[in-house]
Amino acid sequence: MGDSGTSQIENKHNKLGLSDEQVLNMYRDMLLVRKIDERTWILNRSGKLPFVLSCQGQEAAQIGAAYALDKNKDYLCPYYRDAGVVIVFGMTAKDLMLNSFARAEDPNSGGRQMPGHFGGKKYRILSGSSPVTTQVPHAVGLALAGRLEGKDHVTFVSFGEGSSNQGDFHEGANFAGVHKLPVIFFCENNKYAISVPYSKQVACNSIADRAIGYGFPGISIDGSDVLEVYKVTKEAADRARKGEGPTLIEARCFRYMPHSSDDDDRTYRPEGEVAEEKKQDPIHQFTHYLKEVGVLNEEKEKEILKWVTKEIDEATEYAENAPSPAPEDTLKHIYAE
Amino acid sequence: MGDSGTSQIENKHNKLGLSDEQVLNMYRDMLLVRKIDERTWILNRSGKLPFVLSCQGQEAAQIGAAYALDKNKDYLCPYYRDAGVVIVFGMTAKDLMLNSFARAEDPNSGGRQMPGHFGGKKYRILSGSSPVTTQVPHAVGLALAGRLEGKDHVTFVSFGEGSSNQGDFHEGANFAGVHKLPVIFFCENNKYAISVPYSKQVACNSIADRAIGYGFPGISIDGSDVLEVYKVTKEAADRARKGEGPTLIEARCFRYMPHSSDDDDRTYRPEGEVAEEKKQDPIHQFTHYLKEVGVLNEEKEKEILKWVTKEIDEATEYAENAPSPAPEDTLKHIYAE
Amino acid sequence: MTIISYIEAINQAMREEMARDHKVFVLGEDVGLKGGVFKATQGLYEEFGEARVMDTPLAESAIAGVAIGAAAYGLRPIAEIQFADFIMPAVNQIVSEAAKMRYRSNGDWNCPLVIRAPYGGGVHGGLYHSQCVEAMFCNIPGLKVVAPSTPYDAKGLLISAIRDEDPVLFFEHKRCYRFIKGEVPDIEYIVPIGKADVKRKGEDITVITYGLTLHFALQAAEKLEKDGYSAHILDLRTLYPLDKESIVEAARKTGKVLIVHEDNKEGGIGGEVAGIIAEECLYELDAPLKRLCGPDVPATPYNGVMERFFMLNPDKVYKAMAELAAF
Amino acid sequence: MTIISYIEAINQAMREEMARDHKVFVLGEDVGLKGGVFKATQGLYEEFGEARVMDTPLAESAIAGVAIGAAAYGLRPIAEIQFADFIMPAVNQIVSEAAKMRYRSNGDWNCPLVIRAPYGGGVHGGLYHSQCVEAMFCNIPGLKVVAPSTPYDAKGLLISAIRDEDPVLFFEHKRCYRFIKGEVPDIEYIVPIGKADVKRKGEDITVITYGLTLHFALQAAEKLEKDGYSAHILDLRTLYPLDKESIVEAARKTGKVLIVHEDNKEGGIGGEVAGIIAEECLYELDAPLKRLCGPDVPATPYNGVMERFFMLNPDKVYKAMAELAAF
Ligand SMILES: Cc1ncc(C[n+]2csc(CCOP(=O)(O)OP(=O)(O)O)c2C)c(N)n1
Ligand SMILES: Cc1ncc(C[n+]2csc(CCOP(=O)(O)OP(=O)(O)O)c2C)c(N)n1
Ligand SMILES: [Mg+2]
Ligand SMILES: [Mg+2]
Repeated sequence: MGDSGTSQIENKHNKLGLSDEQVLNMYRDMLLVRKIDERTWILNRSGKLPFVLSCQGQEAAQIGAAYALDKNKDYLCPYYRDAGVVIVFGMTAKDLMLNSFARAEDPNSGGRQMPGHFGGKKYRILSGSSPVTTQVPHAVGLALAGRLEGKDHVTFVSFGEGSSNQGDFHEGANFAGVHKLPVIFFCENNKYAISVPYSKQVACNSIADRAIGYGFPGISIDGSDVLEVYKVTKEAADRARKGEGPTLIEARCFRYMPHSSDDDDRTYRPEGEVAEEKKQDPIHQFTHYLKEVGVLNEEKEKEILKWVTKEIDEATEYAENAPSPAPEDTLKHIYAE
Repeated sequence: MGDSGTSQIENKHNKLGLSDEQVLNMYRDMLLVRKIDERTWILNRSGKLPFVLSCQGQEAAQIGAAYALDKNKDYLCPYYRDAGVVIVFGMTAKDLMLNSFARAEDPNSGGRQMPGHFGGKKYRILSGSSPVTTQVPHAVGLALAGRLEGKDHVTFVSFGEGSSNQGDFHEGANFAGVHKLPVIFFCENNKYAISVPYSKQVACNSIADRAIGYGFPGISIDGSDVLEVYKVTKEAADRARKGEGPTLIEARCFRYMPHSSDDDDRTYRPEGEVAEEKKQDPIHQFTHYLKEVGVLNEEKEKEILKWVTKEIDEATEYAENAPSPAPEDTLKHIYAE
Repeated sequence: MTIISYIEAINQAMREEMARDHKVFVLGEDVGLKGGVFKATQGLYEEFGEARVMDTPLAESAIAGVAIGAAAYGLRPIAEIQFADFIMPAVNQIVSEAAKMRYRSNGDWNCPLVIRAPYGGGVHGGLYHSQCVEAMFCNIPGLKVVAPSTPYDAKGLLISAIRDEDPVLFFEHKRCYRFIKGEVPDIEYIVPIGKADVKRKGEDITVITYGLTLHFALQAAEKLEKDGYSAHILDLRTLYPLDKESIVEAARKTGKVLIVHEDNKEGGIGGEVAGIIAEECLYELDAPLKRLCGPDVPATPYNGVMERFFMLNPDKVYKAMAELAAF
Repeated sequence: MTIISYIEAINQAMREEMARDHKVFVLGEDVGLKGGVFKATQGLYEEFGEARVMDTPLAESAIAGVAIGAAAYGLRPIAEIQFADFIMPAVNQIVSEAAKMRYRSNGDWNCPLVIRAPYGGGVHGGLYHSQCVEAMFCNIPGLKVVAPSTPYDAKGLLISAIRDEDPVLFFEHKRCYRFIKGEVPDIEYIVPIGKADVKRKGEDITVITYGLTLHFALQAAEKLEKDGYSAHILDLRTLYPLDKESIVEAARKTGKVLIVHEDNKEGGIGGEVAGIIAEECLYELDAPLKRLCGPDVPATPYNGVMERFFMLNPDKVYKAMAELAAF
């Protein structure tokens, strides 16, 4: 099944302006976040990590979108599953593990927030919170600030499909629409909000249907196709940078794991659903594509996996042994000091 | 210009199932709320009423919609300009004047709320507040309650176009869409939110464009054509009652007066705009139509005007002389007594 | 009497009231098939069906607002806010609408609505799954705010809240859910809203508290007993409007008052309790009034070391009690 | 020194700061062409242009949230909430986001944001254009809450708020806007956030207050002077975090304390002030602490008779002061 070196299918990435090296990096990043994710579940089940939030099934959407942005100037307002987005903007496996272990050195919050609550000024990732969708107006504000300051950055904000029902989505999207601000609204639709399925969250066919009400384009795409996500997000970024305003993208994804390590999805998910969805695993799909077009082979694959495993081993070892904050650090950073 | 008794134009109302008497009642109600409104401005300018909120330019939308409902079972969540809606559901000129004068007998709030904050259990008008759009989820709740109790009432909720930007609009509409609840979302788009024009409030062509994001129909109509409003609202009510779910209606209206008696619209409205819009005055249009189809003539018109004037004179006189609440009444009705 | 957990008590209250009155229904995020993220609504979906145990879209302002509409109609919704931290998007509906519906309509309309929300720290929830948000709502006439600390009170108060003609915010301490067990009558009973409760009688110092910290105070009192001091412990139970008489009576009882709560000190309920005492029985105090509360930081961090620093515990409470007793 | 009104002081502060620092900008409903419903932003649109004086869509959560994003970027937004009553939809953004941004990011990000909101009654605004909502925000570490009572303080504090590195809620009493005039220096000055101010020195009783009621207390003090008692009057100015030292010092000064505020009594700022005094200088009090506040009803009704019943006034304050002085 396509592990020959000769290309059976169309080379899509060159057409999109992506080099072989770039798509291999995308592949590496997808694998990295998948493997980090898997590791955190193991650490959780063995009692070492109290809490895990997972991105499995959404890697293509996250990595594809992040690669379409300019990581030297654009701003991110990610949500809690977006390990794949922040990795592209510079966070390392070590950073993510420090975050999971809530260590003093965690660059996101110094151990103050739960895993997955990303932030880092040096990466232009605005600190996020737990109440969903509050980041949407923030992204609009970052875009507005850029306009006022004569900058040409784009702001990328992501959220789940359930979260698109919060008032803040509506208010933020509308504000951006009225002022034609350079914001990409990126909905990772994994069809569940904890236990509540899509059909009980919304009645529209696609979250992208909401864009017309804000006067900008809305597009629904296959979020398991990393190149498709890259393409559409790149177009949105280009439009935004040219002053043509926001775009709403719905990336149709899967949620392979329970909502979090505290959740048991067997109580509400039809049996076999995940297994069925795994047939479209975004990483397998991309592996297949890369092999078909001759960019990846068994050897290269092993090499990347080896690198990924080493990264994660080292990150885990480092983070596990890194110190916690001092108790009194609890009292710091309430106001400017 | 059409004051002959012979019909020059198509009889629209009979086609809609409205009798001549019904349209005359509609006409009378439109005139009544217009004239009450005019009177309150005079009372304001002469120092007798501290505050006025106006419905001038929106009468056709309000009366047309309200006539399409079943006033013996449907529920209303109106907004502060909806004198025309509540009049149809049973409020009298006296009630409205008692409200304006903030008298103890005011059936809406016993003098506690500003004018235009309607409410009355016996009319099934849920008490409204000042923060805009909060009534939208309430309407959804009233509809849900009806479904749970096996009732077939429809809930009608109205709001301005600016107010459709509040999160509560989004959350309420989405909830109703998911559960296919019998709610009519009625946006009276008068193109201004105080001083802020439509173009700075929203970027969509019509507020009705928002409906698709909630999975139900959205329709934009000429809110100055009372029969058109009746027709479309009736269809929405029929659909709702049949279990086919909500409808969003945008009625394009005019705001002939400043936002309120505290506002001076000359600072932000282009000169001549109102004069231009008055050429499409909904009451003149309807008068014209009724005369053309031979339902109204000079004599009848005078008679109705006379009745309206008398109603308002009596209501004003009564309300002006009605007592205020006792000071200590301030302490009543915080909790069940 | 049967011994059950705090969360079972809450579950029972809902089940029994739903069985008694068809107007009672539950709505919230994940309350249906999943039975709630804490399992507070477990079994209700199966027993009463989807229509009365409703999974809502992820939108708290709608949850509150829809419940208000249904309550105004005459139903008795119990809305679950998944974590008290997430009540913030619903503040406008709660404060501007539910609380003022009766007043603004001159008594014509009312809102017999319960909003349940798990609050408090000590569960590795970090900044946004641990907050004590109750103080924010204890200045809003028209609302009632309840925060039980035992299974008995939780069940009895929740039944009262459901039957109440006005909106009740019902705060459930997450740490109490499975940690606290206690006796609950096998027959129907209620606990009245608005009444504090003496959970321990004593002569030397008075501790006024609620929620999880009540249990810390009770434990600390045992230890203090060995030092020769007896503590009188008042559980506020209802945080708004406060039971002024019981507070004054408890303060008078010993003349030495320690107020304890997990919430931040400044602006917490303790201020109002102190205000009542300072106005009503200042001359009967034998020591300055003391407050032991959470530090004035936004919430407890996720990291365990920091969480322990933030949270009160029986030791910290004991120290404050011993100090006051020795004054 | 020039004599200007309270609202002119606010307008001046914004104008001068916008001229000084291009990072300062204004956003809100009707703040542009119309110059605000109270005219607080009058002239700014003409002077600084549409981009920096931005009419927003009618959505308070977005106003706050967009301002947070812009502030995090490094700009200095001044967001106007048209009436303090309408801050409720923005509570989530203010409490969960602005207040916690610095803390949750371990000091990496911050929010130098000002939210201005006209509050208070006495202007025929009825239930939803009259509320005192400040207490709700005086339990939120990470926020600062300011409520000036004079043009001097209004201008100096607003400038401080704009330059502050953290989010500041700036509550302006509507009745003070045109009713209160006072001297303001012609040269640049600031008033520090976090410091209360003795507005009148006296020996017999201490009044602690803020906002409109400060003026009632000052008037009442004149009358009390004729009865032979002198009142010491402390203006809190900053409501959160409170200036504990000044409160304790003022309480000590006379040993008789009256706390006055327009907001409802239960859960108002007065409770916390009482708590501080009861903890810090209980033994120095010569009379029970007293509070004179708005009644515990949702807000002032629209009807004038009821509004007068609800609102404090110099007479009511005088009576309470005289009673305490005579104690
Ligand atoms: C305001 C708010 N309400 C509730 C929650 C609890 N909660 C956390 S995630 C979640 C579901 C989110 O679903 P979705 O937006 O689809 O994102 P997904 O987790 O599926 O990626 C809920 C209800 C929250 N974090 N914030
Ligand atoms: C939450 C909230 N914010 C602000 C206001 C102040 N306000 C009252 S009416 C209004 C404009 C409403 O415009 P629109 O929705 O278009 O209705 P219209 O008055 O034009 O009929 C504003 C800003 C309010 N009442 N509530
Ligand atoms: Mg989802
Ligand atoms: Mg309008």
